[in-house]
Amino acid sequence: MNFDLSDEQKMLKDQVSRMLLDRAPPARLRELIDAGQDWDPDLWRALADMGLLGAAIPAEYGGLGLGEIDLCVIAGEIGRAVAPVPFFSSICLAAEAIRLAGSAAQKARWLPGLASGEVVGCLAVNEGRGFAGDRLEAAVSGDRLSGVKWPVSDAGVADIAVVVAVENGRTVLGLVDLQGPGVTCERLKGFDELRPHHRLAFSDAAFEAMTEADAAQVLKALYDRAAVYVAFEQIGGAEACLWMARDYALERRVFGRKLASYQAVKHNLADLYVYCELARSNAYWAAWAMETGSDQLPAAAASARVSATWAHEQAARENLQTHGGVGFTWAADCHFHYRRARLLALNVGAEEVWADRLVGALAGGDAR
Amino acid sequence: MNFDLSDEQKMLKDQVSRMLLDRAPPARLRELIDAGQDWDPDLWRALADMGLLGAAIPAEYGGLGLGEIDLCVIAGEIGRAVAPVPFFSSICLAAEAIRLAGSAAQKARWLPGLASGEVVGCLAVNEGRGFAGDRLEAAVSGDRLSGVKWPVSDAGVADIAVVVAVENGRTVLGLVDLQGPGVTCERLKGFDELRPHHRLAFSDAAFEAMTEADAAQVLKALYDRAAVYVAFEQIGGAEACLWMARDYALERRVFGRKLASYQAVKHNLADLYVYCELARSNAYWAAWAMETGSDQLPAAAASARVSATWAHEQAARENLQTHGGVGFTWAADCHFHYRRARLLALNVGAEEVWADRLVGALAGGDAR
Amino acid sequence: MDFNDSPQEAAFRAEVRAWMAKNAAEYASPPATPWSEAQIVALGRKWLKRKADAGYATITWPKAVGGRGGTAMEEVIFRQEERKYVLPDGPFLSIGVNMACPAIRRHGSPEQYQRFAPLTLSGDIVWCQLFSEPAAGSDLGGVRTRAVREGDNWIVNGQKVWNSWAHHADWAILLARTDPGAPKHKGLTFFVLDMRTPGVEARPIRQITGRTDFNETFLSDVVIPDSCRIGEVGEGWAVAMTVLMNERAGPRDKDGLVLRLIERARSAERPGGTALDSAQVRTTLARLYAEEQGVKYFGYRLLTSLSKGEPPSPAVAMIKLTQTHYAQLANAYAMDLDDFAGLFETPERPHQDQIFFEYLYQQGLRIAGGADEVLRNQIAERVLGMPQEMRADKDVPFDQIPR
Amino acid sequence: MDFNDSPQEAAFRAEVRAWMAKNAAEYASPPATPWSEAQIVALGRKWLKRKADAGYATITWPKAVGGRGGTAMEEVIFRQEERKYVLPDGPFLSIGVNMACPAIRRHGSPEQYQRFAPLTLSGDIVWCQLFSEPAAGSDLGGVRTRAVREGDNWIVNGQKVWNSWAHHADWAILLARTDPGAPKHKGLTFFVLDMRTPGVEARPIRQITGRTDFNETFLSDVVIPDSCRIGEVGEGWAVAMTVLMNERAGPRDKDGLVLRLIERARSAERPGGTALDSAQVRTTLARLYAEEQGVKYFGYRLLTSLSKGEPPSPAVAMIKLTQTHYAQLANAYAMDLDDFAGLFETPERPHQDQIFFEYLYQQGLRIAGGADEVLRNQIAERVLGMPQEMRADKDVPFDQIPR
Repeated sequence: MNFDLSDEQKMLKDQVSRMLLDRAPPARLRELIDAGQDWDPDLWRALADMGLLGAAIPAEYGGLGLGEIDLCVIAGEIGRAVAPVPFFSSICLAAEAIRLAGSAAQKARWLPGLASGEVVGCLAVNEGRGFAGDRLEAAVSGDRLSGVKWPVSDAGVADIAVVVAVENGRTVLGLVDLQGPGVTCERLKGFDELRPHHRLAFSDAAFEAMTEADAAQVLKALYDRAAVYVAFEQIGGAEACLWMARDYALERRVFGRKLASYQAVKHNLADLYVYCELARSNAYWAAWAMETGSDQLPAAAASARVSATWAHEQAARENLQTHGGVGFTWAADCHFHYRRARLLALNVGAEEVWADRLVGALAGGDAR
Repeated sequence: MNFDLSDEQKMLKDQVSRMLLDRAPPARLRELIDAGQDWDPDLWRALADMGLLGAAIPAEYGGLGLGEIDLCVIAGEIGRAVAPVPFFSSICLAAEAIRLAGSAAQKARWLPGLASGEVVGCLAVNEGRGFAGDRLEAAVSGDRLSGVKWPVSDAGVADIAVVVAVENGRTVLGLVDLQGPGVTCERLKGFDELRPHHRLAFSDAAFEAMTEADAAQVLKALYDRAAVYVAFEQIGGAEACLWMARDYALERRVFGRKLASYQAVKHNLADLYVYCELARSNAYWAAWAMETGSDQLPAAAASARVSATWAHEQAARENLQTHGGVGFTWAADCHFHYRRARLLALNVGAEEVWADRLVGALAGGDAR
Repeated sequence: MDFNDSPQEAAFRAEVRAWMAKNAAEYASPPATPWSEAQIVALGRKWLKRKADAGYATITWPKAVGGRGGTAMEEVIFRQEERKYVLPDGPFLSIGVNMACPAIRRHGSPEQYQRFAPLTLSGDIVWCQLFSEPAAGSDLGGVRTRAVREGDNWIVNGQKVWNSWAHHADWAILLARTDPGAPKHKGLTFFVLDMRTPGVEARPIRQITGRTDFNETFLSDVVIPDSCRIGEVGEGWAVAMTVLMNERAGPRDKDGLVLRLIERARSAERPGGTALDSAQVRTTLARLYAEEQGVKYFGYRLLTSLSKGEPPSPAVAMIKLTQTHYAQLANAYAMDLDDFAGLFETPERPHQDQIFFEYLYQQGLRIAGGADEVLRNQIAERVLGMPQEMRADKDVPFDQIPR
Repeated sequence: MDFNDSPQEAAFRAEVRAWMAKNAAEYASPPATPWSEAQIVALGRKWLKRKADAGYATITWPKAVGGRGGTAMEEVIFRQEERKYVLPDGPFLSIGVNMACPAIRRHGSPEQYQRFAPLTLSGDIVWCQLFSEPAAGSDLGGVRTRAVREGDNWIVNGQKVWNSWAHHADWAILLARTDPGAPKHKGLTFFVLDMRTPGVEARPIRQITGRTDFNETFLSDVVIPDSCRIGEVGEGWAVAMTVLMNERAGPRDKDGLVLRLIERARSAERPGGTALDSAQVRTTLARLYAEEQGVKYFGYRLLTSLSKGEPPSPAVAMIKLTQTHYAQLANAYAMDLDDFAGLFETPERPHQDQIFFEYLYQQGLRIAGGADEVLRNQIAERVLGMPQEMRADKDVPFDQIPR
């Protein structure tokens, strides 16, 4: 039985954690928001320099060739720091999509740039209301794409988008150069202030088809994987909230006693600890399933997603509650997570979607 | 604004409460269970003697001719005491059904006996799995009924049953004399030890049709009303649990302090208080709607049902938890409510059913 | 059991309606362009004067001190009728009328009352509250702002926080520590403070909503004449309690939140239909609705006891506790209904930004004016009769309590 | 990251499997007719002896005292393999092996150890535990059972409770108060007691499940020779702690509960389909499953740290806390799925009675062996490093603590 990160993975975690603490402290986040910045390109380069962007990209494409678990570890630290970089979009979605469904030529063309950080990618699936991929109107005709995709995370800083569309009634997946003609990008007004989202409009934009395989199946696999990366991001955030609340409760005194000595506070934080550990345990299971190619991935990914969303939302709320009035100020750090928890709860689909997928996987049928 | 019981209703409440405390104390309940009794006929007669069975039955049929709110008040006290009588079956279901849908002759024939307690009625709707009235197989042909109904509360002590069946594809409602030929009654093994349930099998039993109106609509109205009575019963039970737990916590000492001084216990019971009061407030709204014939009844009844079920289940569980090991013993009184809370949570339909009805009522459509 | 006014209540309501129709006509609908803060304050002063002149500003006060000698229920009725208008109102008015004046009347001298009450009721002076401090929130008795006697004056130093609109206030009510060697609740004194006094600096606090409704106020060698002390030296806690008794006003009526969610659900897509077809959505909405309505009707039950002249119930604590609970969840769910797209304001959802604000704001309400934990304590102790927490700071000199 | 045994672990598991196949063959499937309590005890004695003879009863004990010098992980592996059989096991065995013997070894004399350990391991004596009392549950230090010295004997009076199968036990471990004037945890002494001693009366307690798994045991002028005292007078608390350290054994594996619910949902009717078509049912099942699996894999993480030789984590508290939480809800939901009909055992649902039992039993588990509240305290204090509750009974003579 060795159901834990390896020593190397633990070192990686510490390394990323320290680097982000140093380069993306809360004061820096406030600066970026006030400046209306979409991201922190310096931090992005620093991540690239450490090789982290290419962690799971094969060495032949300029990556480190580590496994998915390593990518999960990095995602967790990104979540802990609410790091203002398009890591999830570019690495966990776009690069993963290309790894899963790109041709050899497409891999050779894009993965090295994604690994080095010179190219930023994003994934354009959603078309407004409804669930990802349920009902697509964006259409491909020949090698041209027309339609509207929103919300798309990080599209404003991305060079390429992996786009899901329909072609003759069939779901297809392809690459679009966002600098090319026929593409417009508009920033949306959203709830999370640290991760920009956009509406991408395509009008006869050049579309390079990606896979001969069934794109709907690729998308399903991609979302299983995405759910695991997001779960780690959520758990990192939830743990940050838990320990922030605990530290504040140990320091703050109320009625002559440490706030941390009140049983209501103790039990509230004990519950958060339980939620974090349940989520982390499911996330390890899912990371293991992903890295080993286990057919348990759909159930494991959905379990991780459901428990991580719960842990993150509860921790974000109760962290703010524990901080009292201070937590309600912009000067405190609780609000980054309070907003981010909502984004991550929905960005790859709400609980209802994943509950449906989970029971579908377990019941031997599919999602309804 | 006078959103409260009247002084007379408060007196009625006290009177019933004291009487039940006296005649149906926990020791008596244990006795009945050990003896395998279906009910306490002495207590039933005592309720009848006080006029309580006929509280809401018009004076012309031998009742007191009070309103539905008075009936709610009595139901609440029945719930508080877990009183071992077929009050809900005979008065809140059978008598209500006859009041709603019986002919003048049927009312004259049955209501006086129900009011005096000499006749006990029950309602036979369910046919095993699934929801009440969803899919009926019991069929009427001419004036003969065949089919199986279960679970039916208190059928073993009932003289007549109001039965829902189909006749030529149409839902019909009628009366069956349970002593008549073609009726068999078998006691079921159930979770609640203090209210017996049965399987009624009809084979060409005499069936006296009750209403010319749409029986499905009558049934819907009857269930709205039943939900309100059960809500009061649940709230009575929930309050009994809350105060039992509070009294125990005040008396019990742990680590040199009253158990009641621990914040975890205080907050847990404060939450139960809130649940009880929310449920009681919705139940008042629903009782008002019922007595005044308001078209708010469907929404109010469903709101009362949803909040009362939650309050009762939580209070029953946390009362036992507050009592610790003692609560797990047969000699303590927590288990009556722990079992009863489950029965009342399901006997007129689970939360999902009422959530559906509630949103249906609010959305201007019907339940799905 | 009915929802109708008693005959006396109905008569009063009719009178108020007629008066409002005549005197608040210009506030029947929202202003064409939103008011600035300064405009709200200017209009608010006038509105208060109009109410005070008619005796409606202080309905429950005795007639002898400019009140109306009315009942608590009449005050509720007046507020209900007021809420049908869009009035230039805010804490800057209620702190003066409902907190400062009662405190001065009960604990101050008749001269002090004469000095401040008429000017307050006429809208000539508006007030803010300098109570909370960074280390004294739920535990208000922990204020550290020091007031040191110097001849006929007090020299005050310290920092206050959560002061609504302090930058618009003429005067403030202030709680300060005058004897750090006394047990914490016994070393406090209550003052009124002219906000133009040198050394008073109000800085806006940026909140997580992006708004700056509150200030932190720094007091540096601020001189307060002893004539502005209300009550005895060392009795500030009792005065503050009089003030806070009056703070928790009637519950904000939130009816309709879940009905709006149902409308949203009706237009939120789901595979093969709308969100309203989903049993999961229906169950969630039903639970929220049952909470929303339960607390609304609980409010009616409290009003009934007010209407019968009974004293206010400590169970009122459950109103805010419940309202913030379901409102926080409901506003999150208003996003969830549209899944990922629910996190963005778009032409299809032009008021989504209001949902975002509410989701943040409700979390603030779980803290302000009695945090969840304080309210649960109140219910357990004052409704259920359970014992208080063990206290480490009782009867200990304030300056010896560990920080 | 993998779920496989290390090579050493795999070797040990193979060895255990082979041994079990040979020695537990008759227990490979449930008995044709259920065993009586007396049969379980009789067979259990033999099964323990068989294990002890092979060194498997006490894997982690040093070889010098009859153990195997094995690792905690090996013990876990042995238990995992044991669980594949239906064995005549129960607290009457584990109290002796895992509680009494370690306590005697650590705190008793070598003579005492020689007197009891071999007989315990051979199954010749089986044990019960006389610790809890009506007023000493979570607060075990509050035991009031008095032991008074009289020459070479102690005279014991009091009442114990929650004694599993005390009526089948030969000996008991007993905690009693020998100095009521000392602070509560300092006036206790630990004994072993021959259950056939006059004055010992074990009465069954009827539980809400209808079962009588526990006793209350009345001790009336029971004479215990001083040679049955374990450890010094007044040091009983330390001995009891050694005992309780060993009580919280590995988590019961509950995998499969939610999968069974899914099967039930598949056969529960709903308008137009089955319960499995309902988004509400799916969401509820998904939440339960995520909890069930989360705690299962958390258990694997704890095993991993055991496997690496790390000390047991106090976070183990969350296992029971979580398991009872979802199991209580899941068993209620197993009834809900069939609506009203779910409350009855019928030919269509022949094992519904087991659901009823579990729903009652899980509530008991929320209390036994560390109540929810105690476990949350443990997590807050020992995992998160938060302070202990304020204690009113510290350093106070036991007989002066208010009752």
